[in-house]
Amino acid sequence: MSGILASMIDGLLIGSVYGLAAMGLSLIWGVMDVINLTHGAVIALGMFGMYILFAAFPVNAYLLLLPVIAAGLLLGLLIYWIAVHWVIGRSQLSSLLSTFAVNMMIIGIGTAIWSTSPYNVNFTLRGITVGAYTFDGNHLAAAGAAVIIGLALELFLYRTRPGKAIRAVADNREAAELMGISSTMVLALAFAIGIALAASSGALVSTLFPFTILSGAGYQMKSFVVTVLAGLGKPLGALVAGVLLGLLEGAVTPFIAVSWIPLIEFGLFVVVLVAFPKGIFARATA
Amino acid sequence: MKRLVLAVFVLVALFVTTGFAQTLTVGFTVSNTGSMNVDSVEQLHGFELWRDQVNAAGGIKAGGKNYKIQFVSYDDESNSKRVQQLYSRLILQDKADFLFSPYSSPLTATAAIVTEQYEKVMLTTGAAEGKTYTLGNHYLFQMFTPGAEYLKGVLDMLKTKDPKAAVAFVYEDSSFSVSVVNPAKAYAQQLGFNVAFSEAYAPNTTDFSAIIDKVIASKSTVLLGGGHYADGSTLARQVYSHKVPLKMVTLLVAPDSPKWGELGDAAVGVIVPSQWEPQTAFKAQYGPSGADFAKAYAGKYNTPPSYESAGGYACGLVLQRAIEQAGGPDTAKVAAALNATDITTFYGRTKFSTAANEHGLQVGHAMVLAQWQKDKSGALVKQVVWPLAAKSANLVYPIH
Amino acid sequence: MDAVLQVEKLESGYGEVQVLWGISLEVQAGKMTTVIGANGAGKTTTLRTIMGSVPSWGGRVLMNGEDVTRMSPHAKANRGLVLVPEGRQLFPDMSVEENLEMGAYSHRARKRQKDNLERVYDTFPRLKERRKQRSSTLSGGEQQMLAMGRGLMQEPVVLMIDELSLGLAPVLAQQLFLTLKSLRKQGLTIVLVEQNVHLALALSDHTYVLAEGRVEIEGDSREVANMDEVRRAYLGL
Amino acid sequence: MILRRPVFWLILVFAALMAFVPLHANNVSMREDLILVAIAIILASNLNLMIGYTGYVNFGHIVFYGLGGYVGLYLATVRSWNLVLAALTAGLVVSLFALALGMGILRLRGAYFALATIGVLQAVQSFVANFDPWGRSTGMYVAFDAYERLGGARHALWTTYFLVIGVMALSMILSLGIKISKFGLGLFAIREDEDAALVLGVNTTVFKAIIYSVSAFLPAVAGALMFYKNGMIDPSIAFEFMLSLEGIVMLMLGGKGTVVGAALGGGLYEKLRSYLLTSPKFSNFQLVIAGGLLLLVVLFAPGGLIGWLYRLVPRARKVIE
Repeated sequence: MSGILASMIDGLLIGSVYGLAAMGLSLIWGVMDVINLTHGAVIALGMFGMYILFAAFPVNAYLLLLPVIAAGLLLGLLIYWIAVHWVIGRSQLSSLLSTFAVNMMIIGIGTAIWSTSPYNVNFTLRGITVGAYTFDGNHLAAAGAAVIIGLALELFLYRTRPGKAIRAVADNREAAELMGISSTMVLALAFAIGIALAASSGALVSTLFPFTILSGAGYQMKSFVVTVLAGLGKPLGALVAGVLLGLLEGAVTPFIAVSWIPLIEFGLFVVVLVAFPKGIFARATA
Repeated sequence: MKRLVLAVFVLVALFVTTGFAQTLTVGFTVSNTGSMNVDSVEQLHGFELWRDQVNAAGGIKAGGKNYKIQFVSYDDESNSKRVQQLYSRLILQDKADFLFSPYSSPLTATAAIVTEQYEKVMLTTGAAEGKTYTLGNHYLFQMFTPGAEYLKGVLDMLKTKDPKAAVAFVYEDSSFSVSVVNPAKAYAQQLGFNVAFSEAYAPNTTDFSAIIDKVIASKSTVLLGGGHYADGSTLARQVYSHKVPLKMVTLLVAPDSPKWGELGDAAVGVIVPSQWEPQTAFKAQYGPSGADFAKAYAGKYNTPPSYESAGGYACGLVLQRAIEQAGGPDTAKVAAALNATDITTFYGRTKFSTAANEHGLQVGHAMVLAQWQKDKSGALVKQVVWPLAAKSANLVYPIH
Repeated sequence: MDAVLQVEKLESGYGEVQVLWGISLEVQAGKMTTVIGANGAGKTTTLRTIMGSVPSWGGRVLMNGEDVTRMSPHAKANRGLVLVPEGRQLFPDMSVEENLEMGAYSHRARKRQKDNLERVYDTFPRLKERRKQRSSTLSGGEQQMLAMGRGLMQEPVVLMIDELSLGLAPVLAQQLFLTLKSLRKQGLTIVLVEQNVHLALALSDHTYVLAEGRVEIEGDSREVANMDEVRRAYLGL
Repeated sequence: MILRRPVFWLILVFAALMAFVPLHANNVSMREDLILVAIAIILASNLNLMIGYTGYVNFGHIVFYGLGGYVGLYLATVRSWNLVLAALTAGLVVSLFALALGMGILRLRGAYFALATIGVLQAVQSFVANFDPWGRSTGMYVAFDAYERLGGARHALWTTYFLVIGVMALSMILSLGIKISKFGLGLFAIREDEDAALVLGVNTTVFKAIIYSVSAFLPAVAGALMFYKNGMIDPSIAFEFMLSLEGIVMLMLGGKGTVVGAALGGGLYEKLRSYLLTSPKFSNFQLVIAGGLLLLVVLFAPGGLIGWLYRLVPRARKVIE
């Protein structure tokens, strides 16, 4: 097996986790026009959520995703009512700052509890070996879980009543109210789901890499890149864009030093933004 | 009336304590948060053990007086931004008599600009990079063997085992790791090794898949590098889970931490160049023996000491001896005593360079190599494998 | 006669600008009421304030005698107060059928969702042909049909339509008015804000003429149509 | 014109006090505290030109400070330039960079621009971390002989301090000058309604690019001075995203769009952070407290401290602005 193929598969696997993280950001952004700066902190909380749960119940770590998602929903509602509800309809800067304030508070509390030392979730699945290359079992499982969660969200949004209500509010908040949809409830729900997605991606990452309370920041950055590539409010697009970003990373790393990756990634990000402000995958809307 | 009694009591108490023992303040910053957190706190534990033991023994006895030690410290957040503010504060507001360095070379270099101005002695531990001591400091004294020496022993050892090994350098792009790896690369070539691969990764990297795929493609058989705890432990885990066919893995700093054992099977066989190990039985001319230190440390913190902890303790010990030799806390005299220091403690030999272009550089201390091995009961232990004279077990090569 | 919807001395505006200065209306069950007036007279604002999309500054809105002034739009929608807003306000990223489904979101409308969907498709066969298409790809007329269809899906007690014919070809507008007429015949209560005053007066039972945020003239549509000032100002006669 | 504004004289008095109080007391600890306050004021004031005046949120403002630090340090140490010359050159180079960059990314509006600035910050950081002449990610160190040229480290650091205070005063005066100029009116028009401004004949692209470039100059100069004082620079401290965000926090805290508000927010925030950090009781919770405070301001006092003051004492607006 060639090095580049192996590298691309590794990229694809991690890319799906980027995608899952970005889905949460994209959903919140698209539905409520809020750039959620608690995103990174929540990803970190997802990591520690998994850590705590796994320490208490050493079962298959991927089963523990369910309680993490449930806790994420509750946390999302809490953050919504503390910091987001009151600034809906105000300028974007307000929600940026209010979520950033919550971000600081989460990081502060997290630092007080766990310091900034690295933690691990000691759970290992057997990998698959092809020639000289072994694909980590956890990476395979995390990628699978990310895709399943992503598809579940897509089904939820397109096949269920509350899901459709979220899309309706995203499309036209005032018209949704006229249909009898309580936009407040829907915004709270969408925010909660976005937070739960971020937390679940953090939980997945925790099975792959060691983490600190500050680790979410890097994934938040990647989420921005992915969200912009995909276009706002396109959660499945975000998943696809995440996978593509991972593939791109995998495809270029055999040829250049990894330290150049951020330059390529963020350079691309800025260029794409300027050239296609609505995202590469955005369909033209009338 | 009551107030008067109280006031008199306080005055008497003050008089008594100052009469019997004076207090010396030692200031430093600790990375309570940020990327240096683990290493820095281990170093702090070394400082604290030394302070507690000194104070329990009635303080440092010098020039007929007793000096108790008190610490003042702040969180530097592993970031040099506030280091100068905090060291100024330590010197001017907290009236620190002596200083210990923050953890890591960049923070130390930044702090030194302030401490030099006030001609304050600062002993450094986790600041191994040699460059810091060539900037023109006069009051900076390094306890660690400089970075350039870290990997030389490993290459010497490898030469005896496998002169045809293909070596990969994978290291953190930080001043410390770069200062270690660049001379090591040159030395490897000098010894005739094939340097098959070399790449630096950004500090705080967590995903090493891409680099690992490249290491595999380069057909390297030996991996040298790493940086600090977070990245080193991650690299080791991923090398293990990707089943990279390596015969030897040597990483900087991280595997020395007692926490390394938590990595389980991924920890086995990994070698670390160490400033000090409990097994290295130096005959201490001053201070406790290695075994006593390790025992006291484990008793206080429930974990064996790492070399950062040992360095921290030794830092205090060397300062203590200099104060004793100087007959008091006068900075100029203590600095002179440090310049003249050439002593072997449980930590090994300590001698500072007095040459103008590298004043304070550590020139006496030598490193050992430790390897994580499974003992008969299957438990993970760290054994000294090099130099052969100091070994506590044989090197396991290849690992698998 | 019982009024389904009563509006008493309604006042509102945007920011610091007051637009409505005490509007009072009564909407009778099973009748069609039209609101006409020049641009900027406050017709749309009246509907939006009744609905609650624009908060009222004073006055009351009563539905079947119950004060609903302070209720949010969705709560009113759930009671059957339905607004087909100006500019259609569809869900552009959703298909035609999904748009209609959203109409049946409330509990009371959901029960009859299937029947209503059939009825809407019978009324507007064009929508059935295009039911899988994204609503943003429809033509203007089709979009207005969809907006009305969506309103009908809501099981309206009162159907308020803002600017039915705006921007439509005359033939299309005529067709929609005919639809409205038949709905009225089936007993639906309708409030219509309309620029095409001829058609509005011809179709409706009762008419309010607004000017500068106040009710200027009110009366039976035929009588209003015969008033000189109305003929001069709004019918161009 | 500007001389008739009371606040202009206020700024001068404030800067003079900042310069002479620690000198008079010969208190370096106070100086080190105040230099961070001055830097905070510089960052917040210049950020205000974008966020407060033009309505464009710049998340990557710190990139100018960091790049200025690099260019300045490179010139002052590797090339042995005079410090003032090196700092001014750094400011100029970075301003030109910002002008070119602004022409590109200022086509974006609102949140998209904000995101692009994050991208720029990350891309520049990554570039510098791979750039050999600037020491890659290990950065550059200042050898003591660089201070010798300014009469030894002690002297050099005082000189640097006065220069930073000067830059701080200039930042505030620049903010004031722009605010009362015709150019400033154009910016406010963009903030209120960019499309309308276009119709009214404001060449918004040029206006935006110019103010973006102007807002880069003094932070870059300050960066050059500050990292020289710091003795070393590396990409992680030069391009700290957190500091960029903190700049926005300072601005909101004080009151965006106002000269004094930006300075007040910058100064108070820095004071608060350093108090919390060194206080034994709060050092664990400094982020929680700072975050909680910000949340309260955003939710309940969107005009910041200054806005709150103006509501309390409406006359104050006349004196201060």
